[in-house]
Amino acid sequence: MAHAAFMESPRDRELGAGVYNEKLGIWVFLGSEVMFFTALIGSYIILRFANPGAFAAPGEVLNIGLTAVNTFLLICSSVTMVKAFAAVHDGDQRQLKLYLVATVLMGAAFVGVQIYEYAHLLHDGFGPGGIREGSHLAERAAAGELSLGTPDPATAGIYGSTFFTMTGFHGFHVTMGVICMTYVTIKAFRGKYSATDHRGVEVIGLYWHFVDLVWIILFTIVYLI
Amino acid sequence: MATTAIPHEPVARTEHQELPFIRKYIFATDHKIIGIQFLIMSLLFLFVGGLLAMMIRWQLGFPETPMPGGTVLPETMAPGGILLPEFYNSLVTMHGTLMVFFAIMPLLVGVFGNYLIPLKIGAPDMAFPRLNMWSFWIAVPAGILMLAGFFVEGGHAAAGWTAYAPLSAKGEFSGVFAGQQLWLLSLAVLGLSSILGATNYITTIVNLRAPGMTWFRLPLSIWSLFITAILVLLAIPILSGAAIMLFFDQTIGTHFFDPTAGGQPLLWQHLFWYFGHPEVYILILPAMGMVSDIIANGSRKPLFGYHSMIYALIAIAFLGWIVWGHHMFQSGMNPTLGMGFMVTTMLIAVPSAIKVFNWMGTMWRGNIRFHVPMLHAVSFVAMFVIGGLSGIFMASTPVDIYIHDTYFIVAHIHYVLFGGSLFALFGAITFWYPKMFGRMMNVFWGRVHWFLTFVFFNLTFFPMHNLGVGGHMRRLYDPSEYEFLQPLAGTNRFITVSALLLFTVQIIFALNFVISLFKGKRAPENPWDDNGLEWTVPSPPPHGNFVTTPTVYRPPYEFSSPLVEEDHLPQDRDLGQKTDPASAPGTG
Amino acid sequence: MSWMLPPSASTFAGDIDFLYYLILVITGVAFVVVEVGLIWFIIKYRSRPGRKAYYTHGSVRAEFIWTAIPAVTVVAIGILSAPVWTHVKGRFSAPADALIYRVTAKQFEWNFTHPGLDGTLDTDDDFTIRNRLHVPVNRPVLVRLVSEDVIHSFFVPAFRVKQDVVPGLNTQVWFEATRTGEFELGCAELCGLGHYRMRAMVTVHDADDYERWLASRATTTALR
Amino acid sequence: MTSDTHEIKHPSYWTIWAILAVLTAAELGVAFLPWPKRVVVLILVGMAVWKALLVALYFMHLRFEKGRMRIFAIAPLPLTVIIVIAVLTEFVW
Ligand code: HEA
Ligand code: HEA
Ligand code: CUA
Ligand SMILES: [Cu+2]
Repeated sequence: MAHAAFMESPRDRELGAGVYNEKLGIWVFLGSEVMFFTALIGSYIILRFANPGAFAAPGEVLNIGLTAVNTFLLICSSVTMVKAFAAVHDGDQRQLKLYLVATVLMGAAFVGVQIYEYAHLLHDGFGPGGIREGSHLAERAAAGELSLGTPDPATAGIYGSTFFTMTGFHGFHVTMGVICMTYVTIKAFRGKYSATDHRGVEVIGLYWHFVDLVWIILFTIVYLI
Repeated sequence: MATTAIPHEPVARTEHQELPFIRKYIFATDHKIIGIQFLIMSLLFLFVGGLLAMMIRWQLGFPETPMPGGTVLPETMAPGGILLPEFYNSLVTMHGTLMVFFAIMPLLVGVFGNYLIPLKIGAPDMAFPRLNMWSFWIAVPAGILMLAGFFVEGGHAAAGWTAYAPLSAKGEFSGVFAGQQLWLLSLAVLGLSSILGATNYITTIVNLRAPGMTWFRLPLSIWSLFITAILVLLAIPILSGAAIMLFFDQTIGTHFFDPTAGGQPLLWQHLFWYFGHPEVYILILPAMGMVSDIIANGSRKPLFGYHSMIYALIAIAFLGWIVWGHHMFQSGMNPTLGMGFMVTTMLIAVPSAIKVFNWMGTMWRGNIRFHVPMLHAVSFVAMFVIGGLSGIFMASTPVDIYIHDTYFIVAHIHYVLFGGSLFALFGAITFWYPKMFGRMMNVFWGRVHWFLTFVFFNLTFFPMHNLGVGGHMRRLYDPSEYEFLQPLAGTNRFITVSALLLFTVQIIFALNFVISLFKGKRAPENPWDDNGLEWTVPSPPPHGNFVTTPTVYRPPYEFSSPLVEEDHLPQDRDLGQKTDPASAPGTG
Repeated sequence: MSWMLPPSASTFAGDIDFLYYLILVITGVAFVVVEVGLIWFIIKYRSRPGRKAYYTHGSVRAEFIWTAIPAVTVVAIGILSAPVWTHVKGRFSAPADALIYRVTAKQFEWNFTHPGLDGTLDTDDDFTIRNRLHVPVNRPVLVRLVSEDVIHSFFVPAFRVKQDVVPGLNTQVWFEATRTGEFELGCAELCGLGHYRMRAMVTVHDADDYERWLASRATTTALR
Repeated sequence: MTSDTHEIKHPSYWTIWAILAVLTAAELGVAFLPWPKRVVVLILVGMAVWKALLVALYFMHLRFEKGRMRIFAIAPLPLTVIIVIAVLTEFVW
């Protein structure tokens, strides 16, 4: 019976789920992340249905071109991440380092672009409270150039609230990812990972792909719909 | 026999002593120390929460009468010893918050999750000991943030522990600014601590079980903690998300719950209760699990219907996700949805009934030993039933129209949370105290404490049902405002006196707890003749718990087994294939 | 201290009270079964020297019974509750001929807009009174609930009526008083520091008296 | 760690990456099509789910995990649906 083997090898005791602790742990943790984003995205969906006129048409307020580039960047960073994992799995230290550095850089660039985007939006008068009175955007809205805030302009506040909270928390997750990934990269340069032991790379990778996945959803529902 | 083969001075212990004090007791990574740290913290919060309850009770029993010692409170809270209405609201809010989030939840999940899981599944420690340390040291600042709210301008949060928006969303409505923000921040931080803890528990239980410890050989305490951890993992992030949105409404001007700018006050309620109902099961499931352990031990019988007990736990946890609307029947929620929630809520009575009757089944034809943990455990069953049955009234939507937001609800809360969770905790603390501290608690004073608590608990909370039936609203600073509540003033005073006595007799417990630490009789390895793996190691267990990884041969509740002379049969005792059909470490 | 509900004064109160007493009896039986059982077991099976407990892991049949009985019972309670709920709070439950009022709640007062002599809301003869509601007896009354600030809850114990008043969400509730007299109305949802004194009175008039009161009211409003 | 035998039938990560990039570009196009809003939204959500699935299945290796791990990963999803659907009925009734 399989159990004889199960009992004899002490290492096999770790095989309750068939995976090592760190990997199981990160998947469990991601379960809680799913619920966290459920609270944010779920609220967005609900508030959007409740205020159909409060959200601008795509491209009116948000800069889609810029964000599309940013999305592409994040997708690229996801593929470099998985390539880094594949590299260490095959014992290729050089490629591991290369791909990790690329991932870190692209992740950081994503955050940078997002900060730039925020600065612009705030400058135009779009903030977490909605559209600032007397701002450039407010003028355009008054001139009827925006489909935003119809029929009740007051409801437009919800647009800013949901936009900044959701993208902000995503950005926060990316930032945390970049920080952790930097740590992993440093460890990689010190040669701590090998073809047989590369748990850190896989764990940070899972987190990173998850954050990418959330962005895929956010990009569609926040910017394009 | 494998059980007794474990030496009393294992190697691990000497290694343990090499750790400097700060690593051993402050920034400890040993799950047992972390459990004890949680124990100290949450008992302190339990005490503070109880103190706040006494102030609440004083105001309700003797409105407009200066509270004894109340003059030490600043003018902004109680000028001349008379509580202000805004301070009363803070008291109620903080009583509920501290009890739920900082006393009962850490006691059940933080203390016993930490202490019991590795010991009972035969693991040397948690899967992530350092993460475990963080989960405690993140909870501490959360507690400090929460307490800090009492000292800020405008007073502490005063919108109830449920923090309904928009009262909680805008300072102009409540007069509370920083207090509410600290409240939200603290809960978000505490949430992180809970999530880290839950991640750890789940990973540990899945991956670190000793050989032979199959899923259906886990004690119910571990099963319940496992299911609770899943609930924590999935429910708490909802609260964190909602709390952050409310925090933003307060601070950076978002409008999530602000109806004047497109927000939805009911959205807060939905999010809060979507977390909140699983939360109340977080507060009862571990209690149920530990009570199962204690009742089987006290009755000297295998747990009646072990498998259905597990399925009932799972059913409660699952149904717990689809009943949240029963807190919102009168909120203006879609009434058809309300009907659906009524049905699911009713159904929860079924797995609860299975549990209650199986506990009774366990005692049936037993050989019941009334050690102090058993007294508390049986009280748990008796009291939980009252709380559960009062839940049926509220689950019936038409009846809830009348009793919603009355003292009937308050009675329900305390029967399930004090009569339920806290009695179970008294039982659990007395049961595992010898293991934790290597000393026995005093039995005589334990019995006295149990008896007086049982009596005064019922005298305090049972009449609250009658208040509720009389229409007495909750969160009511001064019931004498209403004419129809005047006749209930006597009952209110009676409750207050009982509550003061209830609080006073807790001193017996506190003293017994503290004095036994130093003066208690030395605890043997297995003072209750129990079967769990934790009783095969010294009290207190050394760092690393087990010298050699134990092997498990049988289910956890083999009391009075015909296979052996004694009336208990530890999980790790090898009887050899011939005599013991359950001997092979089988599949799970 | 009593398990009896206070006297009621609305048409559906009887149904609600019946459900309450029914559940009281059912849970009372469950309560007695469990508590008596516990006490009996405690005494009968207390540990005595030289005795061993009966070794059993359970009984499928017993468990089936005590699963099925509560299941049937709670489903029955649910089935009995549902029509009452729809009658009281259902979306289209308010009788068509109901007299419509508007209640505007704010910290910490109730403003009752009465439909006036013509019996319709939002006409010129409407008038608003603070903390006093006047309704005719034996006539369905629909109150539209509006909040200006936070959530309040419209609670008239004698009518067995409670409905939260949520800002931005126009809830409503109906009732039909069956007795004349004065009844207290309270706020049942924590709404701030004055929550405890957010109280009002409901006066139920008989039909003639209500007309008379309205007429006298009309002259005073006309003077204004 | 799971065994390496899966690696063989694994499509190239770059292929997945290319599909993701193309889908993103296509999304940009679809978003501005002059079709009824409902249709556009439906297509966009469909494409987003497709992309998300690609990431989860291939980059996060869910496709190659044991069944148990897959259950872990999808377990919370019903819960996300429950709350959204239930609260949405508030605006339909
Ligand atoms: C540990 C915590 C805990 C537990 C276990 C429960 C268990 C239950 N609760 Fe409770 N509840 C709270 C904590 C808890 N609750 C709190 C804190 C609040 C108030 C929050 C606030 O507003 O501040 C609340 C509020 C609350 C409400 C909202 C009331 C209102 O605000 O109007 C409702 C309504 O349905 C409810 C119902 C139930 C039901 C049906 C159960 C069931 O799970 C109970 C099932 C158990 C039994 C039924 C007993 C055993 C069964 C038998 C002996 C079989 C025979 C029985 C029958 C035939 C019926 N609870
Ligand atoms: C687990 C939860 C719990 C517990 C134990 C209690 C305990 C008590 N509660 Fe609790 N209560 C709640 C949870 C709890 N409460 C909640 C959630 C609410 C709703 C809040 C809201 O409306 O927002 C509430 C509301 C509430 C109200 C309603 C207020 C109102 O609506 O206006 C009242 C009024 O009487 C009250 C009274 C009491 C009393 C007298 C006790 C007594 O039992 C207290 C007795 C004292 C103790 C239990 C402490 C003893 C100390 C120790 C044992 C420590 C030992 C120390 C060492 C060893 C170091 N509570
Ligand atoms: Cu208004 Cu309470
Ligand atoms: Cu509930």
